[in-house]
Amino acid sequence: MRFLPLPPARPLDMPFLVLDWSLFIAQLFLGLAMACAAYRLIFGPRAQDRILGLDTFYVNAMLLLLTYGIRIASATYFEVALIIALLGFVGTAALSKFLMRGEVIE
Amino acid sequence: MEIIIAVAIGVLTGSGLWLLLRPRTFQVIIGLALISYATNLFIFGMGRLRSNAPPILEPGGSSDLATLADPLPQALVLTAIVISFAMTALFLVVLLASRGLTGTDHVDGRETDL
Amino acid sequence: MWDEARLFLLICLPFLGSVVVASLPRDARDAACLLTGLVALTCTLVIASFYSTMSEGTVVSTTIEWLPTIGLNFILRLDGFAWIMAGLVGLIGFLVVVYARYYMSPEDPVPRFFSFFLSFFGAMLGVVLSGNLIQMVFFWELTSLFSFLLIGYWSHNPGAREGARMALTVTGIGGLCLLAGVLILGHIVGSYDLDKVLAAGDKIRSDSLYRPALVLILLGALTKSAQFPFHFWLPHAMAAPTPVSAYLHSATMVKVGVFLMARLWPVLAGTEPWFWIVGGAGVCTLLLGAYIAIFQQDLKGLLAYSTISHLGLITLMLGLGSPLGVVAAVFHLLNHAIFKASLFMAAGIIDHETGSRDLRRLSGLIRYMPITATLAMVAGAAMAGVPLLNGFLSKEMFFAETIVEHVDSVFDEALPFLAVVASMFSVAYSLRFILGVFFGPPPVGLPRKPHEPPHWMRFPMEFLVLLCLLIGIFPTFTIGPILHIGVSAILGDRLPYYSLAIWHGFNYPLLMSIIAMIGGILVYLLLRGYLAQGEEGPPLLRGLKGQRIFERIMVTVSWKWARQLEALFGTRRLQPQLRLLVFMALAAATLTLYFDGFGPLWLSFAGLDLHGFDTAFALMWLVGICCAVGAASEAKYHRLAALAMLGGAGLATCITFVWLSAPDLALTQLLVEIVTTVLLLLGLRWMPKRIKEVDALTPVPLNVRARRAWDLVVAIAAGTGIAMLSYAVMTQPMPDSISSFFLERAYSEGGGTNVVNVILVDFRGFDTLGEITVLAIVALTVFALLRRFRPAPESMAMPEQQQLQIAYDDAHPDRNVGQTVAEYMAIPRLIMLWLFPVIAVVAVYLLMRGHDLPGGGFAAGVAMSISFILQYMASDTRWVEDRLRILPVRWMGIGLLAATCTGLGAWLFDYPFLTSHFQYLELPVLGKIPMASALLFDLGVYSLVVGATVLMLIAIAHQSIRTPKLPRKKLAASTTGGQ
Amino acid sequence: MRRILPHPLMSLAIFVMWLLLNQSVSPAALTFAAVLALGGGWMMTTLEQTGPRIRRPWTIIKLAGIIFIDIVHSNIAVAKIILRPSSRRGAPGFMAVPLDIRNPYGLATLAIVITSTPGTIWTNFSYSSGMLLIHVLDLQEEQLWIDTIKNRYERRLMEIFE
Amino acid sequence: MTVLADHLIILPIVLPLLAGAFLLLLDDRRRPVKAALTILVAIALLVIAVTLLFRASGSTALAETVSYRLGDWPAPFGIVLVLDRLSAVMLVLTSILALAALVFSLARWHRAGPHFHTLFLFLLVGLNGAFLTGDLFNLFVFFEVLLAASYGLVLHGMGVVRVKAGLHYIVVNLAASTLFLIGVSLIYGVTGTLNMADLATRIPGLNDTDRMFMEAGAAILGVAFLVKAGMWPLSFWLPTAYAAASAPVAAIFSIMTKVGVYIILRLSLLLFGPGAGESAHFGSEVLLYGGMATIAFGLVGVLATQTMSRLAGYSVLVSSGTLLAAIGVGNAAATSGALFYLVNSTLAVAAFFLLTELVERGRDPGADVLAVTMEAFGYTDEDDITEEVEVGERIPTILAFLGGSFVACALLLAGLPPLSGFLAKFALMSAIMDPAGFGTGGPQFVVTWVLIALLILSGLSAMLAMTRIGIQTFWSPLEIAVPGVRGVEVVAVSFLLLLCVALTMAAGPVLDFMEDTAMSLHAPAAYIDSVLPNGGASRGATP
Amino acid sequence: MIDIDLALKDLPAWAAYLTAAMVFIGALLSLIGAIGLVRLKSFYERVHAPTLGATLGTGFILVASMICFTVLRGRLSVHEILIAVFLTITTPVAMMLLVRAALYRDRVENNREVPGAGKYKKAEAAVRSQAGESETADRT
Ligand code: NA
Ligand code: NA
Repeated sequence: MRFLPLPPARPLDMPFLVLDWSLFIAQLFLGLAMACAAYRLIFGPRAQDRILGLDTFYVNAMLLLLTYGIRIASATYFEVALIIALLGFVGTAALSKFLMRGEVIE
Repeated sequence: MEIIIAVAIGVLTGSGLWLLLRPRTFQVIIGLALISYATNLFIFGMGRLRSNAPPILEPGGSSDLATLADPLPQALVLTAIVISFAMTALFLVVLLASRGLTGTDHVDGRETDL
Repeated sequence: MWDEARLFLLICLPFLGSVVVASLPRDARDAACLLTGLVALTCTLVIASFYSTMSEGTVVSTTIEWLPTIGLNFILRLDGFAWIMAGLVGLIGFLVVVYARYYMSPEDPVPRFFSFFLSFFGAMLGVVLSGNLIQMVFFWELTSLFSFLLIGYWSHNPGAREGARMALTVTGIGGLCLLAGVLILGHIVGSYDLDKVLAAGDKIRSDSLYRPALVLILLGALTKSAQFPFHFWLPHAMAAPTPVSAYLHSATMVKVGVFLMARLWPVLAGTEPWFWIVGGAGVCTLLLGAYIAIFQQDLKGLLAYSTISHLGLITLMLGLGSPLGVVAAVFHLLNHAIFKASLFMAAGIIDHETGSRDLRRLSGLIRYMPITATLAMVAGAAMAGVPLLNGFLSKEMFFAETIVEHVDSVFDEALPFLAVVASMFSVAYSLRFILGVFFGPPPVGLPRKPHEPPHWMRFPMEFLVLLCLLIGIFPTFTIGPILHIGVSAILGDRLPYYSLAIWHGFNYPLLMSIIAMIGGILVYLLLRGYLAQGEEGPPLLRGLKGQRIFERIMVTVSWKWARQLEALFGTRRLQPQLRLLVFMALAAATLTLYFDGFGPLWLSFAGLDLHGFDTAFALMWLVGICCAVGAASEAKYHRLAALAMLGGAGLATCITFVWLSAPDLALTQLLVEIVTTVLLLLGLRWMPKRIKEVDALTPVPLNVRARRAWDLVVAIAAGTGIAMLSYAVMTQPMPDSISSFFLERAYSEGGGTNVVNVILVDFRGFDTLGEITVLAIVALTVFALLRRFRPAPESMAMPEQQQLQIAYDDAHPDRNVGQTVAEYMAIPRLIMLWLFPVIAVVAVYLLMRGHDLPGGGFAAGVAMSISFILQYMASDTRWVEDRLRILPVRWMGIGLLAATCTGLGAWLFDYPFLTSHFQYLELPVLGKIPMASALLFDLGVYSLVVGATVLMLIAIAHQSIRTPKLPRKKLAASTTGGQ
Repeated sequence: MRRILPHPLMSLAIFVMWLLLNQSVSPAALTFAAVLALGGGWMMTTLEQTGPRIRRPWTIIKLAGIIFIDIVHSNIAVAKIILRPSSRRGAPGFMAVPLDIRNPYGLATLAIVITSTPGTIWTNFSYSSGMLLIHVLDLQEEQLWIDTIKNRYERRLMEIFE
Repeated sequence: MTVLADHLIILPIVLPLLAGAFLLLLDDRRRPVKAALTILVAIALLVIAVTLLFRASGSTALAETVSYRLGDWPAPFGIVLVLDRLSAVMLVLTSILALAALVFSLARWHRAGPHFHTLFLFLLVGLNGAFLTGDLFNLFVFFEVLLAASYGLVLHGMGVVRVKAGLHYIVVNLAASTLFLIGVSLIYGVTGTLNMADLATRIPGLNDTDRMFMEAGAAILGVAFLVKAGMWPLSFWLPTAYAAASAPVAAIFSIMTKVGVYIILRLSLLLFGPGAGESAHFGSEVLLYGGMATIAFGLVGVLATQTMSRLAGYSVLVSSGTLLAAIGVGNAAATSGALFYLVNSTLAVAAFFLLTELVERGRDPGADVLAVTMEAFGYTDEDDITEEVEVGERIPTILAFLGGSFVACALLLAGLPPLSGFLAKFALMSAIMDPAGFGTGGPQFVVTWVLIALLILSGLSAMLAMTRIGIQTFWSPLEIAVPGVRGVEVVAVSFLLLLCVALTMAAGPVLDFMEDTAMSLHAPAAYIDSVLPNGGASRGATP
Repeated sequence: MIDIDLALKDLPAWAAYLTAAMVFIGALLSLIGAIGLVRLKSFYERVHAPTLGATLGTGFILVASMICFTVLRGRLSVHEILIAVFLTITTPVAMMLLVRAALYRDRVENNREVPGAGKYKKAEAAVRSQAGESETADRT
């Protein structure tokens, strides 16, 4: 993990520091949110809970990517987040339909 | 960061291998998928880890391995992802055919082991 | 030159003849015989034409380079010894052909017989004329092969099959031992050239490898010559047509073994191991064969054991290690061939004309076939060693040799007495043969009325018996020079004084002959009563059937043990194989690291650096890891859960790729993840129900638990191992990589800023071409498999949910059948339909920008295929296919062609395959548009990926509409297609 | 016009989407967006889908505002319930809402709205009976919910789509 | 025309790829057209391969290595194809087998499932690519191409047996492919290159740490190759899968294990030759002992087998073991013997697989078991031997052809005279015994003799098993059903067997050629020079 | 503390504070939603919780992103709207499908908490008898 080298003496820049802390905490929150989602994903108890967990996991992952994009001031995350937003539901929908109909494509 | 990825690779491999050695075809296919994640991460790691340095050139930007992530392992992983996807599909269909013809989802086509 | 040509003729003619004869029609009996006879006669004459050369003691040889680099040249080498052997092979071969003409039934496929015969004939000549030991082994094995075919000629007869197989097995094994021995010999000498080997006797005998070489070579020789304890195959080979027996067991096949021992006598003999092995085997065979021969009821069986015995005699002579022994051996070799061939022919005539070979049924035949009887009697007498016949002379020589001391031992002391006993037996069985068959009361109940055979059938016998007499009476004029040529070729300057006179005065050998003669008659008289009882097999040894023992050993070793070993060291089950594979990989890596000292691996952990440790990232992977472990634990009973958790782990991987600067990977991983989930779900429908409560009722056996524990240990070990390995490498400094080239050239020469994509479509486009080919292949395979997919019976029915919902709709008068699903899908369906072009546009977006930014043909293709699949999910298969004609195979073909042809386009400009080209196109309003051939390539990739993915998914989906669904007809008014 | 632009709404959406995706309004992007927009409409035609007819753009904007406010309110309400379960006044439960709207696009929009609002979720709608089944996290008074849905959303949606 | 000559080296890959892709555009009902086109391509490939062989074996032994830079990128950055004697031989062998198998399949197999021709052509793409490529990851890709096609082909025709065997085959090879990826990436991670020749120039200069990881990568890679090569104990899937495959598929599969052997041979000599510094001769002992274990297991399996097709499968193992052991011996003479053996055994096994199908077509399924039980209980009915009965029944020409071919295969597989099997085995044994290879004293001495004993025993086991089955099949009156055999099938089998005969006749020149090949493999400098004309240009990225 | 890109230093203070606040609120809402996923008792309650993250949570973070990049790059960055639109359209689809499926399952399993529990009993009996019929038909 090698970031751009930091300048030796870093002037105390309040907005920057706040942003830094805020992003740190936001990512921590999102990480915890993913953990919560994973709790349902792993422990269920029922299939619908797991699927719900997975869906939440996807959304939170997307948010994590968005915050990460801000953090690195780059838009390389964008396509992935876009695809999660557009197609992330496909898995959930398929799993749900499987529960309802026993078959994804009839 | 390396330690996180290393542990991830290790756990994915371990879980995948455990499943690979199970008798049910579905366990095997999930195992293969987990192993393929691990493998992809492993290949990726062989180009070393680097944040915020995607190998996408910018006008006037650097085009140096010292500042950009190694693109080659990424290309290799991309190929590996495609191939492992194809193989998952193939294996799925073979296991379905096997289950259909033998009546069991045991990897040996008969109930020999739990 | 002329000599060489004649040598070639000798080798080539039989094989050519064999091919020609084989191509004759099956009923061309006379033509086949004539041709074979001509070949045999020509060869015999050619051999005879070497007489003068041979008598000068010259060695004629010629070499054709075959495999000179490994010392295998085709060398034909004719010296005196080879010459007399070749003469024997040729002459008796010719006579047997004449005999066989009358013997073989017109209903047999005679050309096949003669074809095999000629091949065998050629192989025999090959052995005899070989000037290279490997070449000799080559022909040696050929004799085994063709004798196998000859013995098994009447293959519908189980005895013939078994006899042939046994002969091949025993002599074949021997041949392979011989090969090993010869290899050692060649290794010692540095050449397989017979001349060089013969010249290196001292070197060989003093080499540490002498003993193994000797044992192996002797194994070859003794098995071939049916020496104890390998004698048992020969009597079973009597199932062959009699001409075959007459040829194989008098002059050729079995003589090859003793030929070899004589051939290598100068280099191998004269040592104690030689004496004990060869002498021991010889004397045992001599006695045992003779003893058993007395008690045979089958005429050919008697002759077979007699053959064994006489070969034992020859072997014994060679084993004694004295030059005179060699002379006696060669002399007896010739004599035995002559009288034994005629005796076999006699047996064949009797069999042919009476329909029986059983000594218990045959009797008094002299009345019906006096000439044959006379001939047989003379030959029999020669076999018994009666004076004035050839057998007598060599037997005298044998006796003389036994009384000379060789190695100071009890064995040597006992040798004269053993020789006399064996001779007595020989006299006894000869008497039994003659008296039993030709004298006594007329036979009763024979299948045919006996009479003399046709004259020409008898002719070979007459000729041979004449030889017996001529040699017996005028040895010095007839056989003398020939024998001299033969033995001097073996012994060279070690040739001893010997005399071929009939009368040497009263001496020990004569005394021994007389005792043997009288003793033999007494033995016969004593045993006559016993033999008349007609019991099969000799007393004492009756229970001991070599064949049975052999079969039991063969079956045990080559079948039972082999199966047990196969089961022990192999498996047909998958899990053990995978365990082994994992274990081997783990061991390979661990051992390599271990031998290299492990050091750096520890070092990299010593400096464990948590700088840049990212809590959120770690948290995310904690979740990912839990998902992986969860998937592992739930995959058996909660497949859907495992699938969802697999998705979780996949998502973690995907985010990692974004986090660590690989947006392309993340994109692809994510899309593939989605498709894989749908794919596995499609498959899940056909999997059996697995219910924990039902499955896990029985207590888990201890061995299963142990295996699980072991698997767990292996999995954890492998996981830990690869984690450590990857950590260690990732913390190493990056080596000087070829990647810098790609970064430097991607834009300037590849025309793209997304280096990963430029690598994929340009620098390493060839990989991508292969990769999409894999995808195409897999899609085709999936399609092919599913075309003939047959679901398990319990999966055949419609899923339970659908049955229930249909039944529910059916049971309520206010509801239409299918209403539940229609209501369920109505709104999602509408949204999914609207997403169709949206996703397609995103796919185009990914495709277009791939070269410069994350995206590319593959990601675009998968996205596009998801848009198709979504339609299938939203509506049903029939509805979609009524409206959308997707021809996935077409997409695939076009994609692959496009990608390949883009690569081929470079040829037009004389560049190598896949050389890319790009330039900016100036368009009026639109401005500069980058046009890269790489985009065309990527378009091919895209097309293929769409086709392949859609083909796979749809092929699986189609199974649902293929299987008969009972209530499907009720769904005629189904409203999935709209409200 | 219908033949070239069978689904003007879809085409418009695609046109905008392409520009947004590329973050560009260059001539090349516009041209390509137009091509894709036509293609997108054509793709919808293959699926034999009749597009919605939309009226009263002002109502749309008003509705959007209402929805936004509702979502914000609901977010706060649900967050409260999660953080302090004791603050909940009602009990979770299913309830049926009789609907008059039948336009599929209207229904779809309603479904998205209801589901996107925290605290309510669209479960099932029966065309034959016109009954909508929803699940409500904090169900106090069913009629209040029915009124909200019918008056705030359904009425406006019917104006827009029917 | 000159253009084509320059690009000839890529045609073995591109031609079947194009043809296979084109066939996808044709409807499955136009199978005759597809078949004709495929056969034409196979013939063209044979012609091309032979041309390439001649080019590779030019007058000077070492100077004729040709490299082809894909995309015009210089090695080691782009992918290169490298044609040398060894790869040319493998190409020729592949196209021979392909032609025979395809012709054979015309009788009926090509109708047994959809897209047979495309899959077959793609298999050729994979095989030819694997033989030609000079890049480690590209090798992986071609391995996957050939494996994927082989998965499809092994399942071609379906049925329980095929699917069960195919499942095992696929899982094992998927696991092996994973190892392949791990190995390749590990090697890249410490050496920074994927080009084989470049790797060879970099290995001697590696520091201890990197060397350690590189060797670990090579070891993992080796396990993957050994799975494909069929080394015991990684080979249990092989006999089952090969026996289950349809005849033409099994015939072309006989070169699949050879791909593993080929790459082990190539890489062990290129990367771990004497010039590799501390890594010299890495893994050669594993190959030697593993090869020996494989021979032992193969010969046991040959004896224990109940069916001809399984016997053929185990013969594949024996030949793999022999080759691996010969590579492990590590001298040029052994290598040249091994190459001769490789050609011979591949052709023989392929012919045998084709023949098996023809023979088993006319048999009842239990007959093989009977072959052994009859042997176990023996016969005592010698009284039956009477003249009246002993009249040979009419053996139809077909049976004569099958019998003759069977004998030829038996001789080839057992290494008995007069066919090339004997010469191959002898060449190998004489090379192994050569003091230059093994030395004379110490444990090596024992190893030499154990290896020779194994080679001889393997021949013996083949002889015993083939006799057992042959007698039961061709001589037993129980087996009177004469199978219907098509002309194309006869042509295919005869073609392969006649090539073996030709190999026997021309053994001298062939062995000379193999010796030159072995010499050039043992002195890889020419190979490296051909790929990297500037001598490892990768040091500085700017050429 | 984490490493963030130094380019963010160029952000004016207002934008930095705004971004920080929005990111924080968005993440907090998502976390609350996720906590609800864990804490709430039944599935039908839980299913509401993640909507927080999918609506306002996402909204805040997207706006933060828009502000940040628009200010940083000096040109309008609005493509984040697409994410919002897509998410708004697709998430409900998944939820609707999931809740209805869960409802069906609970009804079949006769779970008293849901309306219409046990209404599939008759259908189940019908399916069973049909299966029995077809089995007997197979046997004869
Ligand atoms: Na008698
Ligand atoms: Na909601």
